Amino acid sequence: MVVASIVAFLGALTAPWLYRWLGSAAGWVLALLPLGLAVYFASLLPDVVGGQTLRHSLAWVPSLGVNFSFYLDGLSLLFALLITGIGAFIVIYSGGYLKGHPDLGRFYLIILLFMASMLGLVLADNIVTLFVMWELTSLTSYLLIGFSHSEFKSRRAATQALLVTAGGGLALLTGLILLALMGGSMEISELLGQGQLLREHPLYLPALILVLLGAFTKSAQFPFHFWLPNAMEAPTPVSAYLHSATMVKAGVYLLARLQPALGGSEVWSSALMVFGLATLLTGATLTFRHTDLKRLLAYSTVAALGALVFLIGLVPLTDYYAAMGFAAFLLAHSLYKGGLFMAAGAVDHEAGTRDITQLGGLFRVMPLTGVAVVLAALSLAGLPPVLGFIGKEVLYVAALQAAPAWMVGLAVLGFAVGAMLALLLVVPFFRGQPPQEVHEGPPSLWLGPLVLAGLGLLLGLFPGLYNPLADAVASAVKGQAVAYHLKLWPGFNLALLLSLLTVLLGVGLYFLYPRLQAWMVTDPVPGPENGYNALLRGLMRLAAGVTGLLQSGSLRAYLIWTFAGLVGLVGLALLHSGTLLWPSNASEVNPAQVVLMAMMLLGAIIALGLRSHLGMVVVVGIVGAGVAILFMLQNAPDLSITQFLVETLTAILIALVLLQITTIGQVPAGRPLDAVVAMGFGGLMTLLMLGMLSQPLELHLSNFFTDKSLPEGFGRNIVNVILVDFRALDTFGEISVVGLAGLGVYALLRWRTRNDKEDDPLRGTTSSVHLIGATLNTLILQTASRFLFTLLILLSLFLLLRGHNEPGGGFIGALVAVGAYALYALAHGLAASRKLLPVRPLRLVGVGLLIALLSAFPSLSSQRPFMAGEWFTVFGVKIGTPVIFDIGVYLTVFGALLAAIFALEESALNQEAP
Amino acid sequence: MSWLIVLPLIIPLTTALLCLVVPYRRAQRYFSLVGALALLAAALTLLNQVGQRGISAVQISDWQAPFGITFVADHLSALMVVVTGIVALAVALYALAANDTAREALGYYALTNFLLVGVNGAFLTGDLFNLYVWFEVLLLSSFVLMVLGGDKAQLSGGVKYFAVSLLSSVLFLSAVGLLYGATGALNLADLATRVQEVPTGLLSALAMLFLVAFGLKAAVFPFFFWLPASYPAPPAMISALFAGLLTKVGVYALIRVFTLLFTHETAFTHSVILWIAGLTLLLGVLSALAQGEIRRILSFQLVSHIGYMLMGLGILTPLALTGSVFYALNHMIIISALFLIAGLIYRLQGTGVLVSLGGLYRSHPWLAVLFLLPALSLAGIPPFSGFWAKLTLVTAGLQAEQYWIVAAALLVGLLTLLSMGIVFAEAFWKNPPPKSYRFTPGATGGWFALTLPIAGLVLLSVGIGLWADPLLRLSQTAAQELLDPSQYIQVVLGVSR
Amino acid sequence: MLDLVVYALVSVGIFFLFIAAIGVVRMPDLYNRMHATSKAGTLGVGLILVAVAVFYQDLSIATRALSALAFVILTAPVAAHALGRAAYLSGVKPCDTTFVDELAGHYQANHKLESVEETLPASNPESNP
Amino acid sequence: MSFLGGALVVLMLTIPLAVYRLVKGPSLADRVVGLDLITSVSVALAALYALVSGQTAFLDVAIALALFAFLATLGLARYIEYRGHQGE
Amino acid sequence: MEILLAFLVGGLFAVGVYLMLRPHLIQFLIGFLVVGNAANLLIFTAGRLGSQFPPLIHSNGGVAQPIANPLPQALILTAIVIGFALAAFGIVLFFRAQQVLGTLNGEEMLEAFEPAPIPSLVDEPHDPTQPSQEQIPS
Amino acid sequence: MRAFVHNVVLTIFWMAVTEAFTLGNFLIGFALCFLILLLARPLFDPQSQRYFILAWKLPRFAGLMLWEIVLSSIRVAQAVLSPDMKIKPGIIAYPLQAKSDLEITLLANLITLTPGTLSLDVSSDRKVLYVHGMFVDDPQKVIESTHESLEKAVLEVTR
Ligand code: NA
Ligand code: NA
Repeated sequence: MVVASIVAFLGALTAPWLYRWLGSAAGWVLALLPLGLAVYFASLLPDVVGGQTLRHSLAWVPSLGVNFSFYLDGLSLLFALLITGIGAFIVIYSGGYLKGHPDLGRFYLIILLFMASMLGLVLADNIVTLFVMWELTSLTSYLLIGFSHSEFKSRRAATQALLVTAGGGLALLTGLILLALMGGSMEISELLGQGQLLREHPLYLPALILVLLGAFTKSAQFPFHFWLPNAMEAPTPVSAYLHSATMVKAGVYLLARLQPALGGSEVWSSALMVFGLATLLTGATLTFRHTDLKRLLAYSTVAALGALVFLIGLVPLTDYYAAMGFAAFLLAHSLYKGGLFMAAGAVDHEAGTRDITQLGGLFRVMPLTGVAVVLAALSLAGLPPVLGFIGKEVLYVAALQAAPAWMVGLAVLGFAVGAMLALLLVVPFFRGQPPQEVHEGPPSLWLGPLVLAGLGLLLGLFPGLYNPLADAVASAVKGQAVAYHLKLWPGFNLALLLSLLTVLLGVGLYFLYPRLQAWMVTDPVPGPENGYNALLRGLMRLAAGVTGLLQSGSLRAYLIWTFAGLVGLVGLALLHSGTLLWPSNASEVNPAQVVLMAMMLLGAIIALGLRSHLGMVVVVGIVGAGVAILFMLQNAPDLSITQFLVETLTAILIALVLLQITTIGQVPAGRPLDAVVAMGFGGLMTLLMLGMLSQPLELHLSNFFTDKSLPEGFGRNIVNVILVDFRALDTFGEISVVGLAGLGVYALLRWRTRNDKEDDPLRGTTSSVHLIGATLNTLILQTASRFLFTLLILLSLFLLLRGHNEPGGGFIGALVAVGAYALYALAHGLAASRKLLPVRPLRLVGVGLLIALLSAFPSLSSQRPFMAGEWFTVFGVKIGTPVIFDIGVYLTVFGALLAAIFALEESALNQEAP
Repeated sequence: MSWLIVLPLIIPLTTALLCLVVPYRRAQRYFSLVGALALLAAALTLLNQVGQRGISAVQISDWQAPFGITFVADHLSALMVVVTGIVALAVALYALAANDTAREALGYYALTNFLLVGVNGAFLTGDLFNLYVWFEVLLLSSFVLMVLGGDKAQLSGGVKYFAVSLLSSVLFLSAVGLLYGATGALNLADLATRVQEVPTGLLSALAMLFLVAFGLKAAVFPFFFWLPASYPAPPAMISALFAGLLTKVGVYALIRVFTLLFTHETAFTHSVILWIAGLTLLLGVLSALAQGEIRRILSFQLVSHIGYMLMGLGILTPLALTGSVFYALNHMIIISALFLIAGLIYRLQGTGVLVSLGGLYRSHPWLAVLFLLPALSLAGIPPFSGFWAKLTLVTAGLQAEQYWIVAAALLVGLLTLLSMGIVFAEAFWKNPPPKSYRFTPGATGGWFALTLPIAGLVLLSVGIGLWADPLLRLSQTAAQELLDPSQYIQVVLGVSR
Repeated sequence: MLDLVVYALVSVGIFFLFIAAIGVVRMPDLYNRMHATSKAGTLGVGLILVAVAVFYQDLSIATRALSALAFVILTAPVAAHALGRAAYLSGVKPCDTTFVDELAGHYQANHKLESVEETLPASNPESNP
Repeated sequence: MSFLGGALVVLMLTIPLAVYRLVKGPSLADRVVGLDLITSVSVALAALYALVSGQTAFLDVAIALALFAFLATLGLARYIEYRGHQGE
Repeated sequence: MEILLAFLVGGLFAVGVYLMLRPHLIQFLIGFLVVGNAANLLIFTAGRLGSQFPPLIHSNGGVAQPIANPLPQALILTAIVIGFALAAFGIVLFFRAQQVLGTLNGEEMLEAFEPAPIPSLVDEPHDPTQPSQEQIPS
Repeated sequence: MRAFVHNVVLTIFWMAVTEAFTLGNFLIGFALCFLILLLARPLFDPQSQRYFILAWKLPRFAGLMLWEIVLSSIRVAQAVLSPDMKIKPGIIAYPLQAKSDLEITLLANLITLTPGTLSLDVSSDRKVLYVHGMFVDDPQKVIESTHESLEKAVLEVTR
């Protein structure tokens, strides 16, 4: 069985190639695949009819308890036979119907994939496997419905079908998982025995609703029936196969399959009966709104599906009639509906229209198709001597046994419409004139309908042929052994009377049809499809609204959201705890620092009121300077130096850029909301800090660094030893960032000068500023800078080399060196400054990082980890890899910053050029 | 072994530096390819080692934890690094075929490799401050990559991406400082042993600060706006890399700290995560539906699906975390593939705007297959890889009786399907627009070279779907390690406190 | 004794820095303010640096302190010159009480500066009250 | 508080005066003069703190600061020379 | 002292955030600089204050106590440098943005994507300009 | 210059002999060797004689400079602290005698550091230095006094 399923999938995958190879004959060859499978399943008939259930299992995803497990009993076997049997005819039929279509190879592929999935679905034992197959059928049918994808209607119908069935699928998945959790197993065969446990579980009702949702959407039950007629946009073979015989019955299959586990409760029966009946009547009613053959058949399918669901709901309430009626009606419907769809397609193919009001006299030109239609219509009308009659009879018996009278009455009404439809279908074959040049299609087009309809007749005449399998089916649905004798002639009883009534009503309706139809078409009742469309439109509107609200494009809005979220979440956490932590021990208050802090805050607040950009930069600079001084007063010399240098460099960079921007724009004023958000955030940070300070600080890390810095790190500047040894990896990342920033600035500015010189609309305005890139062309500065340059380079090397022991180090040293070059560039121009450096600065970034990286490798030789410090004594001087690493830092920072400054200068010079 | 853990850092770093130092473009291309291959090989070896020997750690610079910086490879880290290697290789191949010489000249290869350095560093480091540093490395390289080329969309998106990232950096930094000030520790394992002494309220507030800082990077509601504003702008090879890797680093960090550090009050913290997950899921997918351009749709989908990863974290059961990990790994592969496909579509028809696209189903059936498979996987349709992630998460959610998040997760799956369905209907099914564009292959690589890496990713994803057990098992192990941090702490600190 | 010298140096240094600060506030225009910073400011910083050198009485420290001093003395006037010139070029006008402005009108568009000899008269009637 | 500690506080009181000019302007060059004075005071502070703390390391802070203050002034001077009339 | 710093840091954060929220990108950048300083001060305070000596070891190997906590200093150094790199890149990025987009106002800098109408799967497009490519039976 | 090189070489020799490569020892050695060279002054060619002259003039020049700064600061202090600020500012053109880059730069810097004057710019042809004066009663007087005291001192050192 597992093999059969895999063969089905693999066989499907060969279809496009086979088609390319064999051309139009491919259909006949490909039909061998379903046919072979049908034969295989037929060979299993004796076992199954004998009461055996076959089970094969293959571990698939054992970590989730998912098995590729298959289970074959009467119910699955009937479905498997239908799928493969009808599938074979459909494949043949497709070859004729879509002859010469450019996408036929693809079509074969998808329809065979569909068949394989459907087969997997009805054979699956594991709920996940079942669900996988379930979704695969939705998916393949999506591709099939959208086969004529250049039409908008097809695309819409495909998406609609996908959405409805996949949406239901999700409900189903949830329901199935709940069942598995409740029953403690993912195997349906095991769940079936636990009906009692499941029904008494508190989650029974939600699980049931979810499963029903899945089944109802798939099987087009009211109110989800609307997608099915729309799906008639698909080519006819698809409609015939998916929408009559197989896929839509997947929901019915599932309900029947789970009946022994879920059935037996009040809810189950009433839900299924009510919705089944509603569907039956909906399908019947909507029949009046169309004259398109395929649509008529589609509504009839809806009605039949309703009847099947109704029957399943009856199963627990009757002894065996309902189960047996299910078995009989299911097969009957598959045979006649498959045949009718194919016949309708053949008519359309040959006559060019499917409108029953336009057709006439077809029997003369299409006799074989005509025979098939007549036989199938008999079954549809529920007339003897065909299987449809038997199915409907047993159904009536079951309904009379357990359903309320009003339900029976409504069912009769629904079936009467079926009888009317049968008349509607048959009449065009006999009345009127055939259209010009219409003739019987090729065998591929009439073979299927004829055989299926013939089969209906055969089984109607000799129901005993089907009886053993029907018993097995009914047993599976009922959950206990059922033995019933199917008879064509049950004798006179109430059910027969109802049948008669049905037919009479049907004939009556046939005559009323034109009037009823006119009424229904002119005054269409808003159906659930309108609901679906409104939902989708509403969804799209909601989506647009949400997006407009959230994704406004304004940076400030994004930031406000972020801060609001932040303040909200952190505030929530603080409120939630409800306690305010206050530090108990703090260090002595230092007046100098307090003065400094007050000034910083004051300066910052003053800056908020300024209307000049650079002025603001300058004022905010005092915050930076204040922090630097504070660092100094708190005994952090390296920090203080770095802070000063970095603040200055930042200010210089901003000035350098502002210099090149012509239209800076006004400094906009702040808004109250901003102030609220900002103060909220600031307040929270203060609260968090107070909380943090209320905790004692564990100093194990710093004590370790202080202890080991000299004896094992060979440096007296503990901060620097942390940077280049204890936490050198941080520094590595840090200089990578610096290098990247240099690369980034270079790339940003370079791209412009290379690529968009012509199409930059702003060039005209920028070039109006003269001399932007000019130097401070003064003799005094030029003379001083010559001297200062050498001095600064020397100082920078000095700072680099002694950094391990005293304030300094690679970063500070590099900044000083950059300062030297910047000074020289200020005084003498970019070109002159460039001449003082023999390599390109960006190359230095690479070299510096490479040196830093290489300094991490010597430890490999002593089998110590990455970056472990190795120290050597060369001529009495202690040299270690951390020192070499610091040289890498120096070069990287130097190269990156210089590259950025040079690129900026160059961009200024380029702007200046006319 | 100790060097093996740092190889995922060293390899891209070396590659990047070689590309910086050697100016010849052909050499850089060669470095880039060899580097990506080597990275993948190293990552796989690492995963194998971790599988055999359990969590492994190396003390960088040979300073015993918690004093130095520790690199730790557990299953989560190793898996993330492996998938990073895969995505990197695919994108490297695509870039070779795309042959964007202008970007190459401005350091494309160095930048992407630096990005990988940052990503892998973030995945492997066992130190909170070091994590900050790697975040910055990957951020800066991504900034540059983002704006490289500097057209309007890139710059306007890049500015937002940059601005929001700055904010997240500052928040992260402050959060690290506060946590240090409250515990005295930076090493994650060390922190894990010390956070219990911090008062619950304070710790929860700090946890929220980390949630926001990482949430900004992971692009969750209400912090995701920068992503759709910027990701659609750069060329496919760059946005694919971003989409695959960057947000996942944020997700990884969230998973790490909310399993290792902040498990003191899950009723509060993880409920918040669940809410965020749900809102991200729903609002992300809704916004995706309001887009008419493929890469913008994908960007919002990317956002939305981060919600799934958080969902597992919020539920915090073994199964749920398994789902999160699996989802993240799977998502990295498929979203990269989808962005690359969007790039191909752009090359084919000169636009990504849906109404101007069409006819690809007929003209490029293989592209349709390549699109459909990851798209369905994204929507969680079985038997594709995304389904297993969703199945795991949904099961976990039902087990934990978190019904509304399960409902949101399922609904989002459906809406994702709708969104992908719209793309398929418009770009593939609909008739092509009257205007015809010409395929613009790279100078060195044609159609085949461009599709090869995509096909690789898609095949991998299909493979994961059909044979989900190995990856699920690994994710399960990762989840177990996360939920019981004692082994992690033991390995890093050498003692179990 | 030594302490007293140090204290004196520091006090005088701070005094001159205060002078500079007050000058920056009180002086009528930019150019006069720059007088305050470039002279009193430099001296104030210098004195404190000298105090450091005196206090430690260590040759290497003294060298550092004095080289810092040298640096300040060397750079302060250069910076003042660059700033003053730039300010003049950008249009910062001397205050009304400015007695004479012989620079007026001598800057060319390209920021080249003519000497007085080329374009007499030496004094600009405009700025001569 | 020691004499030098007090000196530190007194010295800091010059900063508000400089900030006054920094904020008041009116020209950008005036602001730079204010900034320049702040950095001068900072250099003095560093030197003074080297005295107060007994740590000559802070002398290096003074040197580095003096150096970069010079560079900053030059950079801003260039800005003023070409753009000063706009950035009031 | 620590408590005062907590308030200073909060104040600086507030000022910085207020600036970051202004639409002008230069303001944003300045705000970032302020916020960065606040974060650095935060870390510094986290290491506790009250030291009298910098974290330097004497030439004789001795350590004067109370020594400043060296770890936050190292962390801040790294953070300062990274912040600087970010700011430097940001300045140039904003500069380029101004050149290409013509504004430095974040609110005028809306998403500059190609306009892309949202296709509907409910209603047929109003302008069916697409000629049907092939006629196939359905 | 050769004399300077001699001096340095001798100092290194001194340091080697005393086995102390420290800054202090260098300075001591340098001073010692300078005295020796001073003794041996007649041995040097006329060009090298400048070294010895400079060695005398430079300290004197530095002293002058420092003194000027002190003086000027006091003048500024007077002005700043006086209630009515008796200043009489003006910008004057100072005709330069100094020619070389070094001379002009030194002079300009000195002018800035000295009482009441501040160099603004040098004309492009290097003929004129524009000076801002704080107390310009008579421009000619300022020019003359600057010429007498500062420019002379500068030229003495440089020529
Ligand atoms: Na090291
Ligand atoms: Na350093």
